[in-house]
Amino acid sequence: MVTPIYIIVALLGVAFALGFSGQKQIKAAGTLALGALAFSLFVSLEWLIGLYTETYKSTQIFTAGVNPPFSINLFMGTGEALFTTLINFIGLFGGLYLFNKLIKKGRSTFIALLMLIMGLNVVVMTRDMFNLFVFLEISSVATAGLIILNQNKKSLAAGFKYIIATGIIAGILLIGIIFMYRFTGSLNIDDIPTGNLLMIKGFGTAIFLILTSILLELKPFPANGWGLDVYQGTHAGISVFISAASGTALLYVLYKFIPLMSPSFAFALSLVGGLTFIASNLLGLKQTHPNRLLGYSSIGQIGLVVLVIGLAPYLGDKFEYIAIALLGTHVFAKAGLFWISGIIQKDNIRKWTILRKNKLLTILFGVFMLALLGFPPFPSFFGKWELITELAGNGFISWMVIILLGSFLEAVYLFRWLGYILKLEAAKKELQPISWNKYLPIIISAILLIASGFGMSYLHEHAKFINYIPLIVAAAFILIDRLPVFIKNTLAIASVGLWYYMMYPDLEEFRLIFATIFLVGGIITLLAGYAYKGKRQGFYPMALIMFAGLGGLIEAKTTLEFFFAWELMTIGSYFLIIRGKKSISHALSYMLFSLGGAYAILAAFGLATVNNTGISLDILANLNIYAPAIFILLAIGFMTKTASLGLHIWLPGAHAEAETDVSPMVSAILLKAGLFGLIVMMIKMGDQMIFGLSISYFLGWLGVFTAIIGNLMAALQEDAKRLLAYSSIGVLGYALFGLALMSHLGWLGATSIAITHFMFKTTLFLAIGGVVWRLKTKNMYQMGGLIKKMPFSFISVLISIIVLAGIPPLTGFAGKWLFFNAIMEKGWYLQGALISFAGVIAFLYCFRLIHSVFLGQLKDEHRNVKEAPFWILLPQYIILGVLIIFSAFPNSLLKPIGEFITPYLPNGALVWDGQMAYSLYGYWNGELIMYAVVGIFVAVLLWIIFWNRKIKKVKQFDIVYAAERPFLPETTHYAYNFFAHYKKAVGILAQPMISNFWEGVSEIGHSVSDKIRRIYNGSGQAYLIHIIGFIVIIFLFTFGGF
Amino acid sequence: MSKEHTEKRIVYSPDGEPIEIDPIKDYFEGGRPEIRNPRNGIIEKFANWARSESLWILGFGTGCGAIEMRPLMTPRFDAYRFGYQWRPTPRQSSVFVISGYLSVKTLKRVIRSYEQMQNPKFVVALGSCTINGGMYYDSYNTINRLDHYLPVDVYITGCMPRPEALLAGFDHLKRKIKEGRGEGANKYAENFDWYKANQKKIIKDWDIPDYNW
Amino acid sequence: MDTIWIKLLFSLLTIFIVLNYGLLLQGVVRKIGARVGRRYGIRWYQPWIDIIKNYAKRTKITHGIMYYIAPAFRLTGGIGLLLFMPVIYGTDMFSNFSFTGDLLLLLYFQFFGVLGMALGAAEGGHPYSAMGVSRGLAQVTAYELTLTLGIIAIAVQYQTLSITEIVAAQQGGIANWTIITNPLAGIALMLAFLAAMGRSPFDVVIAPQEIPIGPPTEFHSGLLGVLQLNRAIFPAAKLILFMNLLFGGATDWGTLIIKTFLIYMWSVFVGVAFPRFRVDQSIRWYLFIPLIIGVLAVLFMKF
Amino acid sequence: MIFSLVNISLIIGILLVLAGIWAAITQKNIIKIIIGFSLFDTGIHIIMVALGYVKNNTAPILDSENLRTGTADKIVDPIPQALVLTAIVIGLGVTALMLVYALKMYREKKSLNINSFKDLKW
Repeated sequence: MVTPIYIIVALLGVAFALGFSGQKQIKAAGTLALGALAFSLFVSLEWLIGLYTETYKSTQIFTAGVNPPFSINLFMGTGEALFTTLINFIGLFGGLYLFNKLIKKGRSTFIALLMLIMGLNVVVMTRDMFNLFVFLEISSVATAGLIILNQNKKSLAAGFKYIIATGIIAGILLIGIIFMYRFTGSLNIDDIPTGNLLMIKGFGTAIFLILTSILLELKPFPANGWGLDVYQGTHAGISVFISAASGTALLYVLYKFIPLMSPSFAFALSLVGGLTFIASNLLGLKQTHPNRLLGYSSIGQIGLVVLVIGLAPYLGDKFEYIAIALLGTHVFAKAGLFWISGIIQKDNIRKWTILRKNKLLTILFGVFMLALLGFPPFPSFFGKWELITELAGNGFISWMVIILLGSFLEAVYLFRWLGYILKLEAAKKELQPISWNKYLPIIISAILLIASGFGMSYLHEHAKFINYIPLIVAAAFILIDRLPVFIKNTLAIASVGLWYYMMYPDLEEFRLIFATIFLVGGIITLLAGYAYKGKRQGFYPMALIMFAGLGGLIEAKTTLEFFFAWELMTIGSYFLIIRGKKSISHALSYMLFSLGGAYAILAAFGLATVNNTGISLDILANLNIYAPAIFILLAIGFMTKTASLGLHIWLPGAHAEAETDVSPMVSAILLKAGLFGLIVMMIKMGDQMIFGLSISYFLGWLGVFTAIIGNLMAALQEDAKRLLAYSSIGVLGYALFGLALMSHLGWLGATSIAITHFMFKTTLFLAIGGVVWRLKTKNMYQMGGLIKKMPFSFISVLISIIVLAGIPPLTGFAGKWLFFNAIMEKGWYLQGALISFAGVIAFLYCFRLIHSVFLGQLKDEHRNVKEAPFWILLPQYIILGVLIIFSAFPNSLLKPIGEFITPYLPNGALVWDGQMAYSLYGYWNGELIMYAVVGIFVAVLLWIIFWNRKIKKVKQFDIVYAAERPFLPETTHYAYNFFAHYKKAVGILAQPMISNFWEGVSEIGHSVSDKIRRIYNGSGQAYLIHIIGFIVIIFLFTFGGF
Repeated sequence: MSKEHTEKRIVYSPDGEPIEIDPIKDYFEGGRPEIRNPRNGIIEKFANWARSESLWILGFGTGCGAIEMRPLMTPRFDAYRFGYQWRPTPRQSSVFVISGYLSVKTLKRVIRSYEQMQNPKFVVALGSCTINGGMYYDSYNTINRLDHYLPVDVYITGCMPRPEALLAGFDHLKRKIKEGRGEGANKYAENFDWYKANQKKIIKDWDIPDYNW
Repeated sequence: MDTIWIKLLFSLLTIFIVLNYGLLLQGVVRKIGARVGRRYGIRWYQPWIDIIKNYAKRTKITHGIMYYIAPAFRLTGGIGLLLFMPVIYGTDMFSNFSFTGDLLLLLYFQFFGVLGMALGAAEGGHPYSAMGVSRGLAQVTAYELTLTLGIIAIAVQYQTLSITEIVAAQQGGIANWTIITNPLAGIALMLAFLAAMGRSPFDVVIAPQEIPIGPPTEFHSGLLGVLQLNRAIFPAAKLILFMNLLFGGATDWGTLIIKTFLIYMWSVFVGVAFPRFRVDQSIRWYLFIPLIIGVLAVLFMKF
Repeated sequence: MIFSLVNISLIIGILLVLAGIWAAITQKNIIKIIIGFSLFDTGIHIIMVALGYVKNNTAPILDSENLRTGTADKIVDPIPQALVLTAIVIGLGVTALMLVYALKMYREKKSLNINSFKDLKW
C-alpha cells in the first residue's frame, strides 16, 4: 500500500529534479518524468483495485499532522481512486504520446506536464477548498504553459484567452472561498453544514461563487469560447489533457460539492448542462476544423455529465453508474480521438481521408466515435440507457428529449466525419510512419473502452445477460480479415448457420418466422459472397455484426437486450451500406434516420418503465398513462427501418448504391427488423387510442400512402437498383397496412408479404445486381436485350415480378387475396381500394424493369456479356424453388402462420380444406389454380409449337420500323423516361416533398448553428463578458431573480 | 447519316475489351427468301379463298396515287365490305398497294416493307407511273417499271385511277388469288438475284441487308 | 375422375361457344359501327376469315423465346379468365373452374395475359410495342382504381366475394340487379368497363397510325392468329364478368348472349361518339369523375 | 459603523476588483489588460485581508511571549493572512505567465492590440 501522498511527492519531486537536468540529459529526464507519471498511475490503480476488492479502506491523509480545518486533508476513496487513475492514465499516456515533441521543446514542458497532473490529482483528492484553489491555479498555469507547445500565433492567442478566462474564474473562486471561510470558519468541505443553506445570506453567495466558478471551468455554454479556441489552437495532444484530464478532475470536484448544492442550484446546473450539451452539439454541425469539432463534442459530453450531476437526486443509486459510464467513455474516446487527430494533423475534416491509409487507426477512430455516441457494447450505451430509463421513469420527459436531441446532433457531425474519412476521394500522400509511442496510447484506450463496456454491462443487473458470443464471433472476423473471401464466407455461413441451429429449439411463432428470414435469409444471401474475389476487407465483420443484431432481436427478452441488438444491427448495416461507391450521403441519412428511430425506441422503452418493475419486454403489455406515447414512439422507431412514408428518404440511395449482395441484405432482410419490431409491439400493446382515435388507423393510412408513393416513385426511376429500393418502400407500406388492420387476415397478409418480399426482393436484387456486376451501370436505359445473354437472371426476375405483382398462380396473389378479405372484414374500403391501386402501379415498374433490362434492344457493347456468376444465381434459384412450392401449396406457408396468429387475433381465421382456403367472404385454392393455369398454358403452347414448326429466327433490327431501318440499338430501345405520360398525369404525387422537408430541417439546423456560433467572435474580452454574464444569469436564476 | 452506320466499328465492352461491330451482318438476319410451295388440293383452295376474302392492305402512301386510296374507306366506296382492311404494319398485311410513282428514295423503303410482309403477299401497282414511269418517264429519280423491282400482281392504269378502277383491280387480284396464281412471293424468291441486282442498280446508298426479314 | 373429364369437356365447349360468340360480336359490332357511318361495313363473318387467313400464312419469324410464347400467355389469360368464372348461373358444368377462386382471382388473373403479352411484345424489340405497353399499363392503373372501388362496393353489398353468390343474390327480376340496387357502384364499374374493353376513347394503347397498333406490331401469321382468338375470348369473358356483377348473370346461353351484347353496346356507343383520349388525359379523367363516383359508392355502402 | 477600517478596505477591494475587470474587458492593449488583472488580484487580496481582520487584535504570531501572557487568543485569525500570502504568490505566477505570453505574442505579430489575436473563432 503506497500512501497517495506519494503521488504528489513523486510528481513534484521529479518536477524539481528536472530543473537540474541539462539539455543533454533531456531524454533521461523525460523518461524519468514518465516514470513518475507511471508511478502515480500505479499508486492510484493500486488503490482502485484495493478499494474495489475491499482489501484497502478509504483513508484520510492529514498533512502537517494536524486535524482539519487547521491542516489540509486529502481523501482517498473509491471515487478518488478511480478519478486519479483516469487522470494519471491520461497523464502517462498523453506524456508518452507527446514524448518526442516534449523532448524537442525541452525540460520545462515536462515540468509543466508533471505539475498539471499533480495539480489535478490533488484537486480530486483534496477536501480543502483553498487547497483546491491553489492546485487548480497550478494546473491552469501548467496548462497555459503547455498550450504554447507549438509556438505560433494561434496557440499564443488561444493560450492568452485561456489565461485571462481562468484568471477571472479563479478570482471568483477565491472570493467565494474567502466568503465561505468568513461564514463557516472552515475551509474543509466535510465541516460545512449541508442542506438548503443557499438562502442564508452571504453563505449562499459564497457557495454559489465557488460552484459557479467550478462550473465555469467546465466550459458551459455560452461562456466557453476560450475553451474552444484552445482546442483549436493548441496541439491535439495537449487538448487531451484539457478535455480528458482537467474535465474529469473538475467534474469530480462538482461531485464533491453535491451535498452543498441547493435544489435550485442543482436545477440550474442541470439546465446549464443540458443547454451546453445541445448547444455545443448544434454548433458542431457547421464546424469543419477537427480539433475544434472535437472540442465542441468534448464540451457537450461534459455538459451531459454536468446535467447528470444536476439531476443526481432523481437518479437514485443509478447516478454513479450513469456518470461513470458517460465520463469513462468521454475520457477514453476523446483522448483517443484527439490523439488520432494529432497524428493526422489536417485542419479540415474533409482532408481526413488520409486516415484511410491506416486500417488500424481507421478502426480505432470508428470505435471511439461509436463509443462517444453511445453505441453498444461501449460503456456509454449502458450509461445512456440507464439515464433515459431513469429520467423517463421519473417523468422527466423534457430532459429525456434534450439528451436524445443533443446525442442526435452529435451523431450528425460525427457520422458525417466518419463518412468523409471512409468515402471521400483518397489523399494522394501517404501517412507518415507512426512511432509506437503514438500508437500505444490510442490502442490502449480503445481496449480500455471496450473492456469497460463489458465491465459496465457486467455491473448492470440486466445487461449481464446479454449474449455477447455473436458479437465476439463478429469481432473475431476482424482478426481473420486478411484471409481470402472464400474462407471467410464459409466461416460466416457456418457461424450464422450454427447460431440458427442453436437458436432453433427455442423459437416459436413470429420469432421462428423472423429468425428464419434474418438468419436463413442471411445464409442465402451470404452464398452470393462466393462470387467475390480477393479479400473483401471489412465486409464480414460488419455483416456479422448486423446479423448478430438481427439475431439478438429474436433472442431479446428484455427491452435492454432488444435495444442493444437494435443498435448493433444499425451499426453493422451502416458500415455495409457505406461500402457502396457513392454511398456517402445515403449512409449518413440512413444512420441519422436509424438513430432518430432508435432514440424514439429508447424513449419509449424508458417511458414503459413507469408503473412497471423490471425491463422485460412484457412490461409493454402492462399499460401505463404513457401507453399511446409509447406506441407512437415505438412505431416511429420501427418505421424508420421499414421506411414508411416520411421516414423513407434514406432508403432509395442507401439500397441502390450498396454492393450486389449487400442490397438484398439491407433490403430484403434488414427492413424486416422494423416489421418484427412492429409485430412485437402490437402483440404486447394491442391498439392504442389517442384523442379517441385508434393509432393503428393512422398507421393504416400511412401504409396506404407509403405503398402508393413508393410504387409510383419506383415506376419513375431510371436506375434499376433505385427502382427496386423504392419498390421495397412500397411493399413495406403494404405490410404496415396489413399490420395496422389488427385482424387475423391482415396479419396473415402482412406476414406472408414479409416472407415473400424477402424472397422476391432477394432474387431481384441479386439478379439485377448480377446484371450491374457484368454491365457496370445501373441505368436501365443503358441495358436492354439481355435475355439472350443472361437467361437465368431473366427467368429469376420474371418469376419474382410475377410474385411481386401478385398475379396468380404464383404466391404473391395470396397476399392480395388475404388483404382484400381483411379489408372487407375491417371495413377499410377506401384504404383497401387505394392499396390495390398501389398494387397495380407495381405493374408499371415490374414491366419497366424487365423490359428495359432484359428485353428490347441489346446494346453493342454488351454482346459478349456473360451470365451472372454462378454464386449469384444459386441463391436466387434456391429461393425460386421455395416460391414455386409455396405457390402450389399455399397452406404449407399460410396455415402455420395462421396458427401463430390465432392466439393473438383469433377472429376471422382462414378455414383450410386441403389446399382450399375459405375466408368469411371468399375462397381460393392455390393448387388447383396452379394446375388449371399450367394446364391451359401448356395446351396453348403445344398448339403454338405445332403450328409454327417452321419459324425463322431473326436478328435484333429485323423489325418493322416505319419502312426504315433502325441505326443504333441505343436509339431503338424505348426505355428512358418510360412513363413520361404517367409522370405528366400523376407526377404531382411524385414531387420530392418529403425530401425537401427533411432537407429544409437540416438546412435550418445548420443555419441556426452558423448563427449561434458567431458569439464566439475570437475576442478574449468578449469571452470575459460571456463569463460575467453567465455568472449574473445563474445568480439570478439560483436566487429566484427569474 | 446512313453510311457511318453501315461501316464496321469498334465498341468497348464494360470490361474494356474491344468488340467489332459489322452492322449489316450483326443486326440483320439477311440471307435469301425461301420458296414456300403451296399445298395441294382442297386445303390450299380453302386457304386461297380465305386469303382473297381477307386482304389486309399495308397503309403506305408511296406516291400521289395514295390520295385515291382514301376514298375507298369512305361510305361511298366502302372497300371493307369486300374484305379489305388497312393495317398499319407490314408484318400483318398481305397486300402492298404501290400508289403511283416511286422515287428511288421511296423504293428502298418499299422493298424493305415488301420483304417484311409474310408469304403469301401481293402487290397492286397503281397508276401509269408504275408501268412506264408515266409523266416521270425521264425523271432522274423515279423508277419506270415497277416489276423490275418487285413482282407485281395487278397493275391498274390511269393517272390517277379512280377508286372504281381500284376496286376493279382488287377484284382482279381476288380472282387471281382464288385461282392460285397469287404466288408473287415465291416468284420474288425464285428470281431474287435478278430483282436484287435491279434494285441495287438504281439504289446507290444501299444500307439495308439483301433481304429484310 | 369422371367428373374431371366431363368438366374438361364442358370447359372446351364453353371455350368454343364463347370464342365463336366473341368473333360474332366483333363482326357485328364493326358492322354496326359501319352502319353508324353510313357504310355497308364488313361481312359479319369476316373475323373468322381473318383468323383462317392468318393461320394460312406460309412464313413466320420469331424474335426470341418470350416473343414466341407470349401468345400462349395471352390466350391462357383469356381462357383462364373465362374458366375461373361461372358462365351460366345455376349449371354446375358451365361454372367450369369457378370453385377454385373468387372474384379476386379474376381481378388479378386478367393481368396474367397482359404481362405475358407485354413481355413478348417487348422482346420483339420494337419501340412502338414497348410504348404501347407503357401506355396500356398506365391506363390500367387509372381505371383499376375505379374498378376496385366498384367491386368493393358490390362485395360489401352482398357480403361475399364469390361471383356465384353475387349472381344468386340478383336472381328474381330486374329489380334485384346490382345496377338497380347499387347504382353508384354500377356506374363506377360501367365507367371502368369502358377502358377495360380498350375501345375508343381509351384505345390509345393500340393507336394504329401513331404507334402502329402498339404491342402486337410485330405479331403476324399464326402467332397473330392466337392473339385473335384471345381477342374474341377475352372481351367476351369480361362482358360475362360485368354481366355477372351488375346485370344478374345468365341462366342460359340465350340470356347470356343478349345481356352481354347489350352491355357491349355501351362501350360501342361511347366509342363511336367520342374521339380518342391521350393517355395522360384518360388517366386524369379516370382519377377524377369515375374515382369520385367510386368513392361515393364505397362510402354509401359503408354508412 | 460604516467607515470602519474593515468596510473601507472591503469597498476599496471591491472597487479594485471592478476596476480590474473593467480594464480587462475594455482595454485593447495587452499590457493594460494584464495590469487590469493585477488590479483584480490585488482587490481580491484586500477583500481577503479585510474579512480576516479583527479589530484590536494582534498579529497572528505564536511565540512563547503571548502564550505566556495569554494574548494568544487575542491574535487575529491567521488563516486569511496565510491565504493571502499564497494567493499573492499565485497571482505573481499568473502575471508572470501573462507577461511572457505578451512578449511572445508581440514577437509573433509585432502588435500588442488584443484585436490582432482573433484568428480563432466560431
